[in-house]
Amino acid sequence: MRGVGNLSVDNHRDQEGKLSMWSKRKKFLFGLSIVVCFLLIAILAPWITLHDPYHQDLSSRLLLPFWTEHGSWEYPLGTDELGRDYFSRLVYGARVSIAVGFIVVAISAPIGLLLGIIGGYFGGRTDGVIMFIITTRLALPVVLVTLAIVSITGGSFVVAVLVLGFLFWDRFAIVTRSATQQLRNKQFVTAARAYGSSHAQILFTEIMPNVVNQILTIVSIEMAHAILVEAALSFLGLGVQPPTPSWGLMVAESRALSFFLPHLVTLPGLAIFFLVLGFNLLGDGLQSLNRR
Amino acid sequence: MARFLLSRLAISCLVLIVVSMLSFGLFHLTGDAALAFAGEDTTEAEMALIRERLGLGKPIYLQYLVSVEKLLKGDFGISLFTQEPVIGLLISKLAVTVKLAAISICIAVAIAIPLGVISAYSYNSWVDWLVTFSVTIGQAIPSFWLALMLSTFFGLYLGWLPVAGDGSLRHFVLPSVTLGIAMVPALTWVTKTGMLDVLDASYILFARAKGLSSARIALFHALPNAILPVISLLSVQLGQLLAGSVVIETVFSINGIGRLALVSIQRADLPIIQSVVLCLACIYLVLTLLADLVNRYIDPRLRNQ
Amino acid sequence: MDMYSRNRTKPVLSASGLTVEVKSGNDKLLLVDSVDFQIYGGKTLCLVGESGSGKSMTARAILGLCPKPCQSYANSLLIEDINYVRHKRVQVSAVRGDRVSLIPQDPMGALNPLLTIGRQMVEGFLYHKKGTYKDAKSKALELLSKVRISDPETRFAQYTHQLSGGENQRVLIAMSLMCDPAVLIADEPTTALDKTLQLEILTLFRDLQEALGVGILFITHDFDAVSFVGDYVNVMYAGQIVESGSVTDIMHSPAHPYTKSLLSCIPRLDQQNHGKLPSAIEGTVPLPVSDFQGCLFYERCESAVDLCQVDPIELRKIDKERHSRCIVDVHTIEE
Amino acid sequence: MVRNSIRVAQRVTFTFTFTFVAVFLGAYSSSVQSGTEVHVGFLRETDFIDRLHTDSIESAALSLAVYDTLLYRDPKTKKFSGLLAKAWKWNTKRDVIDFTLREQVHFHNGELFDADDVVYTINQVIDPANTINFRQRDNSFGFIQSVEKLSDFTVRVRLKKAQSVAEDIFATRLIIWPKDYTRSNGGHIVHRTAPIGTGPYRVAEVSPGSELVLLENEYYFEGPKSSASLERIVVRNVPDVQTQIAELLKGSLDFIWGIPADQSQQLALNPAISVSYGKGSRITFISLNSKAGKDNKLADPKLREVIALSIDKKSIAKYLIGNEAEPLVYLCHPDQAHCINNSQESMYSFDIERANAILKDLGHQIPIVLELITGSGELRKVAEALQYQLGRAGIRLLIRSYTLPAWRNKFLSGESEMSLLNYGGDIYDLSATVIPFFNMGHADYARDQALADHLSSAAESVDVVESDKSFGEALRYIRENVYTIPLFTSPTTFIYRDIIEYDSSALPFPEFNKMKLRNEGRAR
Repeated sequence: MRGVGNLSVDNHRDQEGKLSMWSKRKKFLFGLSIVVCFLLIAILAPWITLHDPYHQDLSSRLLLPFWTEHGSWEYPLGTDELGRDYFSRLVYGARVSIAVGFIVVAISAPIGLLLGIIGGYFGGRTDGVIMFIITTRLALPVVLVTLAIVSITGGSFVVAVLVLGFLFWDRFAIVTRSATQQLRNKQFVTAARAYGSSHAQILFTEIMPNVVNQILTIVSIEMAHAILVEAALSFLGLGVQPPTPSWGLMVAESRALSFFLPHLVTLPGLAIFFLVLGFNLLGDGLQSLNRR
Repeated sequence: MARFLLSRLAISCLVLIVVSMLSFGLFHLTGDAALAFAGEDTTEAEMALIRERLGLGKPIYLQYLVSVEKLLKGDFGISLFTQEPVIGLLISKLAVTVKLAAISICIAVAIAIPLGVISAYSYNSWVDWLVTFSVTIGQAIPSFWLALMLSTFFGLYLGWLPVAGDGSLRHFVLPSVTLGIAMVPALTWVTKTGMLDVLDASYILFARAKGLSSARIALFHALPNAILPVISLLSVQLGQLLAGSVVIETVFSINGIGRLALVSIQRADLPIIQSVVLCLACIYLVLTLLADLVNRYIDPRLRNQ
Repeated sequence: MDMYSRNRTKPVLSASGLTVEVKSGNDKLLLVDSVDFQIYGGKTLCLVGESGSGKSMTARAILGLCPKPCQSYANSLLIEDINYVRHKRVQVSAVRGDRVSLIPQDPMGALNPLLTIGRQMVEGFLYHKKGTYKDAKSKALELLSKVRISDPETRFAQYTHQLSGGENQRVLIAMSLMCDPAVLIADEPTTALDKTLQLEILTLFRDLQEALGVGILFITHDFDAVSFVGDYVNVMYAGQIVESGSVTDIMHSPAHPYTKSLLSCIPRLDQQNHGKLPSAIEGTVPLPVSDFQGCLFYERCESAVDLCQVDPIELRKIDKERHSRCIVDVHTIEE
Repeated sequence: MVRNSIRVAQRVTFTFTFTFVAVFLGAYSSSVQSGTEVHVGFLRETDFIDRLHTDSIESAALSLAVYDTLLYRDPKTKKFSGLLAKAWKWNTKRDVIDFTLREQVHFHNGELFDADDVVYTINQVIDPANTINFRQRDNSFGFIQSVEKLSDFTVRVRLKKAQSVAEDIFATRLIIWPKDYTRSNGGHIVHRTAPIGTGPYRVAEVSPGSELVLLENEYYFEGPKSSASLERIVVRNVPDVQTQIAELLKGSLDFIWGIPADQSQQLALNPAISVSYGKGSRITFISLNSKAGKDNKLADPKLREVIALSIDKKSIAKYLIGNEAEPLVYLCHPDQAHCINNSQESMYSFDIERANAILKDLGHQIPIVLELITGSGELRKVAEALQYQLGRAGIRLLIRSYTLPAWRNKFLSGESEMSLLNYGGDIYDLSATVIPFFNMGHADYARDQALADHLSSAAESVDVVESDKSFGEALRYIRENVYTIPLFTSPTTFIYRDIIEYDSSALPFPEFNKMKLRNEGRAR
């Protein structure tokens, strides 16, 4: 029961239906377009770049980007400290970041989904155990644990992604658990139970489809989160190792020159920002459209 | 209430035990801890002596029990490099990080709560759209990059603020602004949705019907109800802040617990890493318990659960 | 336009030309279309109508609490002979809660969950400077016992989630009487309760009215409540009063077709209708667009004629204390 | 070359405005304290400031200011003269040396300096139980046999065998501790938190890892080492190059050093900042793990030669390092005695085709994976350049970068395949910079007994011509077997604001006692 009887029937918030629906769809489309164009950049990387991102030409180090009067179109965004074309490294960097986003979520989503459903559906003691596991995971400081593991095995892309993958499932578990709990109390689940269908049947036919669309909304937001943490790890030198181009690493490498050549630091930062923004908008849009 | 406290403490202890096992496991993954401890040109005989002293000869679970016993006695072991007792190092560095976290939380709350309330009160107007837009932007900014940009711009070009070190309060301005901004988006969003739900509630309309002034309603009726979700989010964010500040502490070279962890990781000085992870886990559990207690104090409905 | 004869005591509250409109797109919607009514001390005026007929918006307009996009205007709003309308806008904040108080409908949600019952009862009293905390507390306890709440002392310190729906509703009634208001606006106080509780609450209303002599504006869509507690009735449809008169007249010989069909919807125990379920009224309440021609009930009215569509239908006086907004003289059809 | 000049021109306009504006603001904003005071930035933190515990360029700089050694070598003329020891005399076999000590010299805490302090310090160093505490103990002090006190101010040191590097060690690494103070405060460890020496500066406060305050030692004796000309020096550990530059431009740091070429070239364009270079004997080279081992790929000299052939030292030195760095062929610095680098026969060996050819007929399946450990900062950039160049020769190089302490541990553990490091400082005797890597010790990745014996005999020979010839042979031998790949000299950059007057000597670290404030520059 919301509002004072029908005193609130003509509450102003309901009238904004038209306006906000439009802005939500706009937000979703805008996010989608950013993500799609980054995907295109990543896939078409070899064709849209002029130089190989690994090729070093020490004699042409730290050239300036085209917009400065000394800049040249041969190296549109100039070159980095080792004379590698900065534009192609930025473009290939997209591959690393997007790959991180997808793989981390691909590993963590199923784990979270499984834990959440088991916890939410069965409740009681099993739910207690699941909540215990989730609390333990939340108590562990993610960045430090990743650092500690990576320091033993040595920083590398695969290690960073695997570690993040196995640490990032908490959000999925929590959302799935609450969604499953809500569904479980709904009549159609008790009805299915009354028909005598087994738990597994209910889980897959009734619960899973509804929960999955809730999960879809936070997939893109968790991808954004994973990209940010990977960039931070690479920035600390414990994520992706040179010479693979990764935006976090590029920010770290050009940090010492940020005073004299600010574009070296700004560009990868902006790239991370836009990709993460795209995923966030996609997620927000999905979430609000889904809620209707 | 006592029953609630007891059950929460029991769970927290259990969690701590599991976390200590995990971090102890990390310690042993490094293989020969003795070499890391002894350092260079020690003869084989001396190596055996050190292994014995560290108790590395015994089976793993015995070693774990020994380390737990030592932890309970406050002996966190000694650092491999500086031979200093870890506990002293931990506390001094933790003080710096807590100071940084406290200021960041104040900045975040000072920005996020008003923003959340304003955008709730002026729902669907251009103010609300502006706040939501800046929150979305804020969410996407990588904190390490923001730190770099702020330090380059305010520290270098304008030279208003010191760019490194943790001496005076001025040193804490840029880092805590960066960390504060990182927390604002989530905090604003939770405040806004909390406030919106409250403003819709019929007890607000009834309070207005009683003729109370809108300020009095906002203060005594709206805010207490809206603050409940914010408090639990704050406790989680403070926990993440302590752990996540390693990046900011590196950029601004602040000798906090994050940097201590990173430096000791680069030095593979694992007694420190183990105790840092354990200490942060402890802090997180305490904070979430605190948040629950505050919520139970404010909201009578939770009291008897 | 004075609807009732002079010799009655003066009305506690009289509103004239009360209008609430809201802009949506480029045209304006009239949620409440220049409504006039009077409330007399010790008497209950019922506002009856389907949901969306503007009866709740009228109540909020009196209290000046219309939600943001709506604008409320009035020619005059006299409460105890003081006019609270200045250049067409209702400025009633001075007496809101003091002379005019509200009983909300949603008993479980209308009280702040974090504060005790006592503190919320006392709050209005102290804010309107009616006395010290001790006076407020004793008054609250007295009123709680008046509304037949068991053990008022402990209830005073309890929270809303510790009380049942019925008890909460009684507390709300007690709370609205804290400042000895002249007018009590009860917005569907019984709708959220089940039948047995409704009867208790309604008898409570009647007893309080006789005891305190307060004027009550009773908003409901349930004719049983109207017949039980109401003295006068205004039937509202799409923001307009379509019929007004005393309860007995309206119940027995409804003039306006809408009132007739409303009454026919109620299953009557005293009549045998041989298993014929009462007929529901087809169609829905039309949007009260300001430039609407003719009678708003035209589409759904069986006895509608072409003339009904031509120009706006006025509220005609059809009897000593009876008005109806219909040009087809229902009486003739009746006989 | 055209591109190069344009690049320099373009940088001028781009950075000139920023740096000038910043410095102007910097000067304005720095707080003015009484007395002449200079703030010096250190990039790497050092856990000990005395050279007995740790021998890094940081501890060398601080030891030079806080402690004194028996002898003193003038960095420019490279001649030895007496410091704490007024005079010294070798016996004919040059394996026993008598020091007559300077009198009326006081430690910072007032304790009188005499023979007991020298005996106590030397005994601390040569005591085998202290191996853990003094890093590279064998390499630097292994040759000392014993020390005995002849009188209050004369001491006799007996060597195991004649060592040409002995005087070098007595002039650089062997600083003297106050006996009574050290013994009564828990032994040598006290010098970590409260160091006391006789040097031109005394230590006011130490917070390890972040800051150190040096104050002028007014009672410093007249000797070859110039006394302090500043009342107060604050040494701050700011690990980030970028932040050091910012603080320099803002005025909160006055003297920074060890800054990579890119930044130092930019800063040099700024009139308010002076840049100079200290050469010393510091070089950067790669040590290859040539030990015979079951799966040690690098045990095969042919593969080592491929690596040597595929590295383009010239372009790395010229473009990446700059700062007047010169490519090297032999494992020595041109300024060092007996070094044969600058002789005409220095072949230049970059030849990528030959490298690929050799690799092909070696039969290894391409790409060969090797691991290189390196420090962080500038060395890491060099490692990445090497990674690319080796990649062209079919070798995949994995880079593991560590901070100094962690790197030292990994390097001395003996398991690292390739290690990139820079070594050398103010010790010019070749035996000090070559022998540590070929004396069958922990840092010896060649484990070549013949070479080790040859080198130790070269170190003992006192006759210059004879040691020249034997060291030369050793260097050529190392070169043929590609035990190491010398890359280039790594001079240190000193960057300081114009209010400071500093004639940079040939040392690769700052000499605090040579820093002066220009008289017209206002006091700090």
